[in-house]
Amino acid sequence: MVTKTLDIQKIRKDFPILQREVNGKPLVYLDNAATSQTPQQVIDVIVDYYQRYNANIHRGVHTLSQEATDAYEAARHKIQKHFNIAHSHEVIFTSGTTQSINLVATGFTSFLEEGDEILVSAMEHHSNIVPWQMLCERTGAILRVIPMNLDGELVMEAFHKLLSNKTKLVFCNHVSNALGTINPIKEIIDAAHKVGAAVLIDGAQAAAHIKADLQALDVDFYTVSAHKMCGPTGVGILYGKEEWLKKLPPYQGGGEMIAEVTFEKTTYADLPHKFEAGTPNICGGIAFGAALDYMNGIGLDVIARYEDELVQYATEQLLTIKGLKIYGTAAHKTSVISFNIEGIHPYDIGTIVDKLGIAVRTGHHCAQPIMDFYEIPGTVRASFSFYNTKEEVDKLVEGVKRAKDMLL
Amino acid sequence: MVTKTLDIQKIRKDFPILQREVNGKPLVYLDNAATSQTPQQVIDVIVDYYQRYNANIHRGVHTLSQEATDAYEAARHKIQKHFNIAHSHEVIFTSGTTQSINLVATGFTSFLEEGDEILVSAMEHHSNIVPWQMLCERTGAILRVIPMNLDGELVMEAFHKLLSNKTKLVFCNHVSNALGTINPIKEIIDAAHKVGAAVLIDGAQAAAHIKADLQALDVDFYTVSAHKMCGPTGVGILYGKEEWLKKLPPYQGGGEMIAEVTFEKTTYADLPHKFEAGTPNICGGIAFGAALDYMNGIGLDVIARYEDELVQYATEQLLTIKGLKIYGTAAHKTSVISFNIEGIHPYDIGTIVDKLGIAVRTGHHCAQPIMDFYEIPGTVRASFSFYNTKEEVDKLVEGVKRAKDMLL
Amino acid sequence: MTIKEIQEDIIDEFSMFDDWMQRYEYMIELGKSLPLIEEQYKTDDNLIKGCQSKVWVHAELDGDKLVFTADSDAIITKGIIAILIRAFSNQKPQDIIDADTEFIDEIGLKEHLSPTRANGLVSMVKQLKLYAIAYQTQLK
Amino acid sequence: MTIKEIQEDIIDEFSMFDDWMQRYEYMIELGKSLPLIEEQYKTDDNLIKGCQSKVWVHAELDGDKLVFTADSDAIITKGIIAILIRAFSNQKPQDIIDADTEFIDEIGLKEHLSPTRANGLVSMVKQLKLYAIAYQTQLK
Ligand SMILES: Cc1ncc(COP(=O)(O)O)c(C=O)c1O
Ligand SMILES: Cc1ncc(COP(=O)(O)O)c(C=O)c1O
Repeated sequence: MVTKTLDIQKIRKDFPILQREVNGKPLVYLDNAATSQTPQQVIDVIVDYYQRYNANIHRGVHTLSQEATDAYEAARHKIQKHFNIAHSHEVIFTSGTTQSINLVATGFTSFLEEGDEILVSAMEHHSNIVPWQMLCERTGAILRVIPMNLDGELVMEAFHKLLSNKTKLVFCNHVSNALGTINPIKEIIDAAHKVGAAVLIDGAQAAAHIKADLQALDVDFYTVSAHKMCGPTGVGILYGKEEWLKKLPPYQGGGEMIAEVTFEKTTYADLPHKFEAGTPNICGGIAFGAALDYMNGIGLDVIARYEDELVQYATEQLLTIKGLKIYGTAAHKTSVISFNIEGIHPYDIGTIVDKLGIAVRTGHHCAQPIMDFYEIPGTVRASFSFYNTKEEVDKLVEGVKRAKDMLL
Repeated sequence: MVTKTLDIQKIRKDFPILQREVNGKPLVYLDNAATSQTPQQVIDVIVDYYQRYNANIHRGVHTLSQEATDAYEAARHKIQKHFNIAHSHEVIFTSGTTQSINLVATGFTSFLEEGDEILVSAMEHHSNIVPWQMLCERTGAILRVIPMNLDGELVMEAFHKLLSNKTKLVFCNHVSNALGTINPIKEIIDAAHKVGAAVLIDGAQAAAHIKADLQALDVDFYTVSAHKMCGPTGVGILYGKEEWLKKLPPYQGGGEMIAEVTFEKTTYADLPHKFEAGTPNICGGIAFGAALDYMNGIGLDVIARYEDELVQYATEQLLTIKGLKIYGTAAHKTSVISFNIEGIHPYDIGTIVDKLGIAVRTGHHCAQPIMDFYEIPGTVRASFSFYNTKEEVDKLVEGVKRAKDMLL
Repeated sequence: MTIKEIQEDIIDEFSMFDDWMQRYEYMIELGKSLPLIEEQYKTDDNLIKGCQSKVWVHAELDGDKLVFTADSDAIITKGIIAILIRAFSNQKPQDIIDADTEFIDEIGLKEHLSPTRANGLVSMVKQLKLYAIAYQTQLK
Repeated sequence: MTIKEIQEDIIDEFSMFDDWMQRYEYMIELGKSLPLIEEQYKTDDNLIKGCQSKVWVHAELDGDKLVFTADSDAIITKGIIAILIRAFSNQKPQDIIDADTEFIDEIGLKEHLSPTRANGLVSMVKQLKLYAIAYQTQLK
């Protein structure tokens, strides 16, 4: 059996940005959890769109419009196939994960009653907390938190105890952006379904690392942002089971999402158009498809194996620094290392290593409840992608050591 | 006094797509009201973004993130300046006009009571009808229609009569996408303010042709889509007066739009962030700024003069075709000619001229109420931009004649 | 004639044309000669969605064969549905269900074959086959 | 010394450094020696928004001069605010209002001058000037 491995030097050539310098040093980009970089193959698709067939889609009779429509719908099919989704109309294009979640949270307004319960994991991104808080305010439903332990793992016994016939919705990320934890979403989905609750899994952070099989997961909703998986900014998807998407009311009103409009009465269009009001991010959708092609060309299993090695190496190396503490030490984790050094503010480390050309993120990573849990102001977060190398990890470790020497 | 004119051959070279062929004929792109084409200068900005400083913005300490933030905020300032807006935080980035309108319509839910009235012009795009219908359903407010005459002009006496202290909101497009009518928005805004109503002007169709001075207009809300003014797909703005934006509740929940998040309570961030949840279309916003630079480099007054000539020429030439009827003959109009030929379905004409390389739009143009008003299934719409030429108009007229000969 | 044979005929006819104009002119002719649907069947139920123009199709059993009539407010659309009806009308439901539509490609109308096309050719074929499935069940 | 003179001094000091590391090390030193704000003034009211780290600034009149004290939980931020305080503290409100901040650029911290920067230098300057405006009114 031949195991495919990854030709890292060839891959790095695909990403023009990796050739640049920052503060006179070669860029070491370790902020992939915030946004991944874009290969030339995807940039080329964007350029080709604007140079050759830019046009508004659907309903257009002319060639440009038909070519753009075909390309946009082909991208929808690529996404469908990638995530093993039953119907292409279960793929709703949105402007990103945040909008995908808001669409569902707004839609559930009429399904919930006072006293209904919504379960949220303790390690969510603000995008997967605030919309539900707003929903609870509108409906009188109650938000209950699935606790986590010090390793950054959900306490599953507590989760099972929280479940009851009052539970209407459970939402949780597939991978935590602040800790890297891979959550046991299959267990969560199955248990939630037993009490009749719907489950939304926020896949924003998982999608670049794990190829989710949405039919096997039997999840009700799944969300993805293209910019976190080699795609462009401003586009993402909401996957929803057909039965849910049929039940949910439309989110925004506008062109494309209607069948008939009179001033007296409007009837809505079929899926997926019902949820896609207005001119979409046409080029973005097409480029999202190209990004999937690119990643599948390498293979998500190959990527995951490579990244796991990298993260393990980085973990070992970083832990050689005295006083360095890693937050998020779950048994199952991927691609993210959040850490602090005793007595040093994460912002200071981030600032110093930036001077060395190393891009890490510092702060609460839009997950304040996690920071509150650990009683810290934030962390330094290094997040890895398949185009990063062990040499870059060494530079990070070197940089953090230097920062520590300067700051303490 | 030297009047600046437009160097059409130089301009056409800026648009790579204008060099392509469709069905073996040089492309004649006359679907600009649906989406405008993108100059190489804007494409270059997009490529530069992904090749050099793609990063998630705000809160990032590292250089890439700061460069991307600076460029994004610089674009906001360009937009502010272009539309003469008082504060840059009154410019809210959205995914386009449709989202901008939905943001306002959703936000007004708590401001309206049963029996309050909302006035809508008879010539709105579905994006400026359906969100308000949904708002009326939520609140019990009543939608009243400002009628239009056969020329496609609003009947202003009727408008003034409809106004009363029950009127809470008036919304109208600046330019009708289906008819080309330029509406008397200053009169509408002033009269509405006298009865204490807020006014939203949908500038989607106007922005490529008229440089609106939003402070002089004293309008409460104004909406624009970048893709209709040489910018990319998937981005637009909502302008809102500070006092309104402060009053309106946030639209979507997520990252960026919060100040503090705990599971108990969340406080929202200041403007504009309150309305910009999640990772925005960063590259899109920056490219939108570049599109404004490009258009201002030519000058919107120069553009308008050139386009007016073109439309007048096209009108005259098209009217030489027997049986051809133009819908939308307002005294003030711009860049759009909607027409039918007696006895021929618009779809048939669109199909035939496409074979000749000519891209026009056919159908109801997301403005069914207008089609109902004229009792027609749709129109053929030729819409012009500053990169179109009289020779292209001649080809259109030629093509329509040929289609007529084949079809009758 | 079987569906396949009729399709061959249509391909033969179209192969005589040199360019799109002749093809479209012929299609327009076909549209004009379409056996019209009776006014009473121009109902919303018989309307096919997904077209820019309106298309009504009515189906009726004649013995064990299915007979289609149709109309459209656009003449090119009418020509397209006329071609489809010529190929599929007066055939057994099962044969209609089994038939392929590659001849569309061969007569130079390939651009109409994408499911996203505004003219709704794909929707029309789907609708004809749906009728066939419905009547097939009825026949059993 | 006037604000301008102090700023010249600061520029002189920083001009001795060859690279960013020395500059930052010096800034860190300055941060460590910052005259600390009294614990009681570390209130939410005195917190400056727009920074990744927390920065508190307190202002008090001493005769006709305004005296600033500050603290931050990040040491580089503390260094930055220390430089600002050195330049602006113990000065008349009107002088603080009139002062410019170009010296920041000249000491090689230009990258911190953009209003969008996460360290909030611009917010800090704004806050110092706001205090000056407030006390200026009070003095009149
Ligand atoms: C007048 C008018 N309003 C609104 C819209 C909707 O804009 P978008 O599809 O970019 O959201 C359009 C675009 O067709 C328009 O022409
Ligand atoms: C786990 C998680 N959820 C949601 C989001 C929000 O995604 P976006 O900002 O693309 O809407 C992110 C991105 O930071 C994330 O990591």
